[in-house]
Amino acid sequence: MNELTFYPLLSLLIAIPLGGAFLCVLSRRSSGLCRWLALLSSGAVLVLAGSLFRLPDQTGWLLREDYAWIDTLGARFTLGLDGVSLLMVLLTALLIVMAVLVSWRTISEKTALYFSLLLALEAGLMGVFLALDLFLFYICWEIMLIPAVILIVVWGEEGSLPAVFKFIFFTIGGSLLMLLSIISLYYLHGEQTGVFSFSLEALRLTKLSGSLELWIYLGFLLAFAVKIPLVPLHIWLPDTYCKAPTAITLLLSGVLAKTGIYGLYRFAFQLCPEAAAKSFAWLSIVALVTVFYAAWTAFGQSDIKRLLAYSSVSHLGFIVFGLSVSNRTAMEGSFLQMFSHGITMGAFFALTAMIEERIGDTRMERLGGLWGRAPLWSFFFLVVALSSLGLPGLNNFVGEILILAGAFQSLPWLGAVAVPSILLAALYILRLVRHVLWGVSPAGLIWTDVGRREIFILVPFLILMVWVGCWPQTFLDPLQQVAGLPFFEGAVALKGGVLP
Amino acid sequence: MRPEFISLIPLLPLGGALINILFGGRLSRRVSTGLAVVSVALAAFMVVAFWSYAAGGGTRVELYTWIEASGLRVPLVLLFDSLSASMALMVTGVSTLIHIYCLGYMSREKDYVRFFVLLNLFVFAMLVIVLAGDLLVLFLGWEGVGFCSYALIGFWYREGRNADAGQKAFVMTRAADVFLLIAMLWLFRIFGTFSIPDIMARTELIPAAAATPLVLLLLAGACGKSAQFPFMSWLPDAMAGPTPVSALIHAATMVTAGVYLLCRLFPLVMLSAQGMAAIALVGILTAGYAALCALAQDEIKRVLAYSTMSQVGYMFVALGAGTLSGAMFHLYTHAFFKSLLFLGAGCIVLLGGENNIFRMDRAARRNPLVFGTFLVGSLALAGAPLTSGFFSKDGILTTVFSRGSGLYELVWVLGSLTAFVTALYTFRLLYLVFGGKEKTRGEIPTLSFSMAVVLPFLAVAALFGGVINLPAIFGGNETLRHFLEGPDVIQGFVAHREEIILTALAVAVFAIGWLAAYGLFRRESALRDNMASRFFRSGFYIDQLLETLFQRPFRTLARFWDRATERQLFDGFFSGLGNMTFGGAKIVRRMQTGRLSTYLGSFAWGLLFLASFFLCCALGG
Amino acid sequence: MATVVFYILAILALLGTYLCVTRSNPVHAILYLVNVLFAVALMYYLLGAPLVAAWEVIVYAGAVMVLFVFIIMMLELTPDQEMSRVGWLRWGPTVLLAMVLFCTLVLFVAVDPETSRVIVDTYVAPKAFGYALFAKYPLAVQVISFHLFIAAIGAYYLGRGGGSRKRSREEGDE
Amino acid sequence: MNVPFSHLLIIAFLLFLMGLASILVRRNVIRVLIGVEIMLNAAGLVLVGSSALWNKVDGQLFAVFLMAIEAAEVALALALVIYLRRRKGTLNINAFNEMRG
Repeated sequence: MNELTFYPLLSLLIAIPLGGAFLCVLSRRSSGLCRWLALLSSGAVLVLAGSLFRLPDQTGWLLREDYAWIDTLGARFTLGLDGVSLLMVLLTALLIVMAVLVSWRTISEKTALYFSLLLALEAGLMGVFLALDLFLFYICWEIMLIPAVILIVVWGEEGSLPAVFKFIFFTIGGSLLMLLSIISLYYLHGEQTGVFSFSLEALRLTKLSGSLELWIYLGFLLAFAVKIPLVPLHIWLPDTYCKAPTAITLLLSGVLAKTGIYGLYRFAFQLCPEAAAKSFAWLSIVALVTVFYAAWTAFGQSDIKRLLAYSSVSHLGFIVFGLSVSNRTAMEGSFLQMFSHGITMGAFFALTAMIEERIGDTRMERLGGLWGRAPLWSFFFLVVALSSLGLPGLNNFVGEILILAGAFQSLPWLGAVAVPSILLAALYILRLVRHVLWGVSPAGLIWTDVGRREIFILVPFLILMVWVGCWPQTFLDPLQQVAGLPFFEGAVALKGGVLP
Repeated sequence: MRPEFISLIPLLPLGGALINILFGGRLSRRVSTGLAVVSVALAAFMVVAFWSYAAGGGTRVELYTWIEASGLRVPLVLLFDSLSASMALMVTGVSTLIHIYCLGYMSREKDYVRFFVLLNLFVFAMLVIVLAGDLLVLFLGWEGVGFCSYALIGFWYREGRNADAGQKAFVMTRAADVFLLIAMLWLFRIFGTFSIPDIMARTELIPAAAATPLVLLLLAGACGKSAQFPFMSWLPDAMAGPTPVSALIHAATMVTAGVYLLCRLFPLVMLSAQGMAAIALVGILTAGYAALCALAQDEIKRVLAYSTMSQVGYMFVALGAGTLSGAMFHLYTHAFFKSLLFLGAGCIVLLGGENNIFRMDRAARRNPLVFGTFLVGSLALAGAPLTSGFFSKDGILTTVFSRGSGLYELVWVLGSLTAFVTALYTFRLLYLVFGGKEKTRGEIPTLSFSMAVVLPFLAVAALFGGVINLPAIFGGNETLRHFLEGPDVIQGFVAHREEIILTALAVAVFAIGWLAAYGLFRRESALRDNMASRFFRSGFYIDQLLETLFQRPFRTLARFWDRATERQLFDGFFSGLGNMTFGGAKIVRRMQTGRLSTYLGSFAWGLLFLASFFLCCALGG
Repeated sequence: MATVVFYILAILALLGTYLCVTRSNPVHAILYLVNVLFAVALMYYLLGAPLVAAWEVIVYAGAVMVLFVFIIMMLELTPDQEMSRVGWLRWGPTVLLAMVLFCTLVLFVAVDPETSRVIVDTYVAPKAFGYALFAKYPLAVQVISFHLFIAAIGAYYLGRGGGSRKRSREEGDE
Repeated sequence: MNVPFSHLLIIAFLLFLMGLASILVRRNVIRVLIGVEIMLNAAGLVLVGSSALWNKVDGQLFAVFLMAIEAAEVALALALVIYLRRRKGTLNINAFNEMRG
């Protein structure tokens, strides 16, 4: 540990956005001030998150904080940062800044509320990615939902209410099951040891019978599978993505979906390792079904937001696939891919937001031939599209190849089945590019190229894409030693052997 | 010079592209295009300068670690050996000439920055393929050329057809890449590394049962980029791009990437006799198919596209027959004469004002440079004796003949027949383009200097390119074969007398082809539309077949998923749940009459129920 | 002697209740009810609860019933004749409930010997009563007084016309 | 005094029953309230009786509590009666059905 741990950096990650949100509410008279406040506080979080970059020590934790909280329940305010959460924290911080910038001009009503909710959402997300206490985790998990729902309902497109109902129904349903699992673990652990605690480390030691562990695992799994989402629990997603304001869609796909995967790895797998190991075969198949089904459905879409929604589902399925083949390489690939996917989707939805800002619509038939109108915008769009279809040298390729290589090590047949997903991705992405960039613009399309603020949004994305694509080591190194992984070493029993 | 500077060979074009991306709009046209040309020319120069490093086992340059995770390390490593050096020299040399040609060809184009950026990027990616010492690095270049060809084919994007053609090329090659990727991952599973030299040094680790599927997977991957059966139909459509692009991508370099890949992994390919037979079979089928299709095309570029496909098929045949040097020899000669033909075709189209060979103006024959160089290229393509194409093609057929077994005899017969058809369609093209009546048209545009200047260079290469691997009976010593030190597997031995007979046969085939063309196509009227010609022109209706077999079902299913499963099944299920809840609520709410008497009454009923329950309990207990 | 008085009071109470329930004139009903309350108060007294009996008279007969009469007079209630139109749905539970309760009672009396015990003469002095009230149930006293207080506020609010202002606003909306 | 506790129970039972009948059958709010009063009195009778039976003061205390609560209830209920009468012009309980679902 070094001297930095002296300061409560992790708590600051949660406290700064909360403070920013509070200040935004206080200064609700001036919307300009609110914007700058939101930008400043989210920027401060980003700087702080960037400063956390370092290599892990022996325990696997980069930083850890532990404070007394609710003693009567045994809940503590425990935060921990390892390589995975570092990437997620960085991604969250980055995308929130981008979301603030994206909604800089589009949000003109109730500005203060909007930005303070955005910052509150950031605080919740940080809590989810840092919490090592299940009580704290659950609280943050639910808190995250509230700003998201309000943001969608108030600033979303007309008729967003049914979509939001679906969103709430699914998410709450899932998280209630998780609550059940958490509580039963809590009681079982308390009964066994006499110490009632929500701490992840303590609960991991709970002895569970096979079927009980399976039920508890299923509770976690369903909650996270809804959030990710895996087919067929994805029904809430397309409508929600379409109706939400695009800055929120950016966050939904870029970060909120990752909370599911993160929770899967951090809590579900680690609390119920045996049940998880048993479930991997099924989970990987479900993930593959998600990959192919969503990609295929994406091909049939005519609305950009909807297409991207399905594409996001497909890519997320691929990440889950990487987690569920029980191979270290694939897992590191999945973690990196979580980060890359966030960047790609963030950039994609930022570009979509620009479309919406210009023509107030995201249907593909309204667009076309944009390369001639706005070469710069089109250039960014093309690069992001290429990143999304996994062009080597850009971000998504690295994670994908790690996942595939790992999958081939442990489950070669399944790995081979996963490969054609790169073709499907190319199909729908190229279709999108064809409709947006090439061809002739429909009559009456008015389009201005990107302005300074928009370049400021897009360039960091571009830099990160190339960075991750060409020098992924920066992001892979913190993953070399990830906290709490030993169970995986046992699960990789399928290693060795060759295809017939 | 330090060997690390070998990395400059691909990096120079990349640098040129990056500078043009960032500042292209601000620089003057002369500077920006000059930069593009110079960077490629410098790369060519670097290849020559580093030539000595290719000797022996070659030089391996590791730049930095690209990806490192537990259990996987991919260094960005370049391999500069005889194979890659000679290929790199060809790529950079031909690219330089084509870049110069483009200066003139694109002089009216407003969007020249994008064009040259993509061209440079393409050269970069191609050089990465060539120089890659690691399969993933190779894949980086592999996908890179895929993207560049996509963007270049659809360069004139306003025309939907062009964009579609680019998309088709990307998608079809990517479909093949799936197989390549599987093969690569499989190799990784066996060897624990993607490094090409490491894998090639230890091919004995590959289990016997895995060799054939691996080779077949690699073959499928190679077929995509090289437009071989069954992934060939993108190539004719790709002619939608600017002509120099066709010359660069679809003749000289990218389509040969598949051949190069198989050459690079030749020690692996040799492990499987069935695999090699499959390669030869795919090659000869494509060669014959494409030659037949070329016979009936009515656009000059499509003829050339099909002929490219056919010639690449020959290279596959060579690989299948086990001669790496033969394949590479034909690759080089083909690169020379086919880029010459495409660049010449660019001039002809410019002069004739029309792509269609029946409707175009025959003005090109009055331009001796264009006529002469195009003639040279055509002769080399048709395999006229002593041209480069003659030696390389004949070498391949001789090797095939020497293999002897039943399958290869069949391949040899088909190959000779294809050579005949090649001569036939080449002379058909010549007669139609340069023969016939000249339509009077106003002013004929003049060719710019940069366009004209490259043709003689390529013509010389096409004519005398044979010297790089002159067979012994012509007094040569097969320089290329010795240089490549390739692990050729020529099992049979061809007697000197047989070789002379075979050579004579090749000459005869060329002559018969010419005569037949003279008889058939001298007059335009001989070309009437019939069912066979329609069949050939459409490429055996392969596109329609693909449309019916794959594209339409795919689209229909995509729509089905969207409409039926997504909206009706899943959404319907959940809105059904919602409706059920509402319906239930409607029934239950009737109980809330709002009247006090109802509530009191039900209160009494409840009390009654409870009391009777306890009474029963008491009576029972 | 006391026993006889008790039974007479019981009969009076039952008779009074019957008349109170069946009379259609509300004023008559209230007057019968006052009788009942007096009878019950005397029964309390006989059962050794003089203080409760006193309060029964004061609070019920004195305050509550007066309130009833006052309201009835103020609202000028007319006798109602709606008894005949009562359906089985409303009579049914009453009758059934009566039967079930009766069965329960019979069962209870038959099974539990405690019920057949005779109530002996007891007497709780007001002083003892007060001690018990404030020593044993101080919280209950507090809660109930608070309850009364709130009821007073509520009654004041409703009586002052708090509801009618609301009504006039509603009408204005329409 | 020589009264078995069972007799007291029977008397209370009959009172309660008549109060219940009044509640269920009558439609006039005032009559319903009167029914409630009768039922409460029946309950009080049992409380005081049991207090005497077991010679404990608690029953009486609860009877007093009952009385106090009941007084509060009547005060509010009658105020509501006036209010409702003003609103609807009737005291028929079936006229008040604003809470209909």
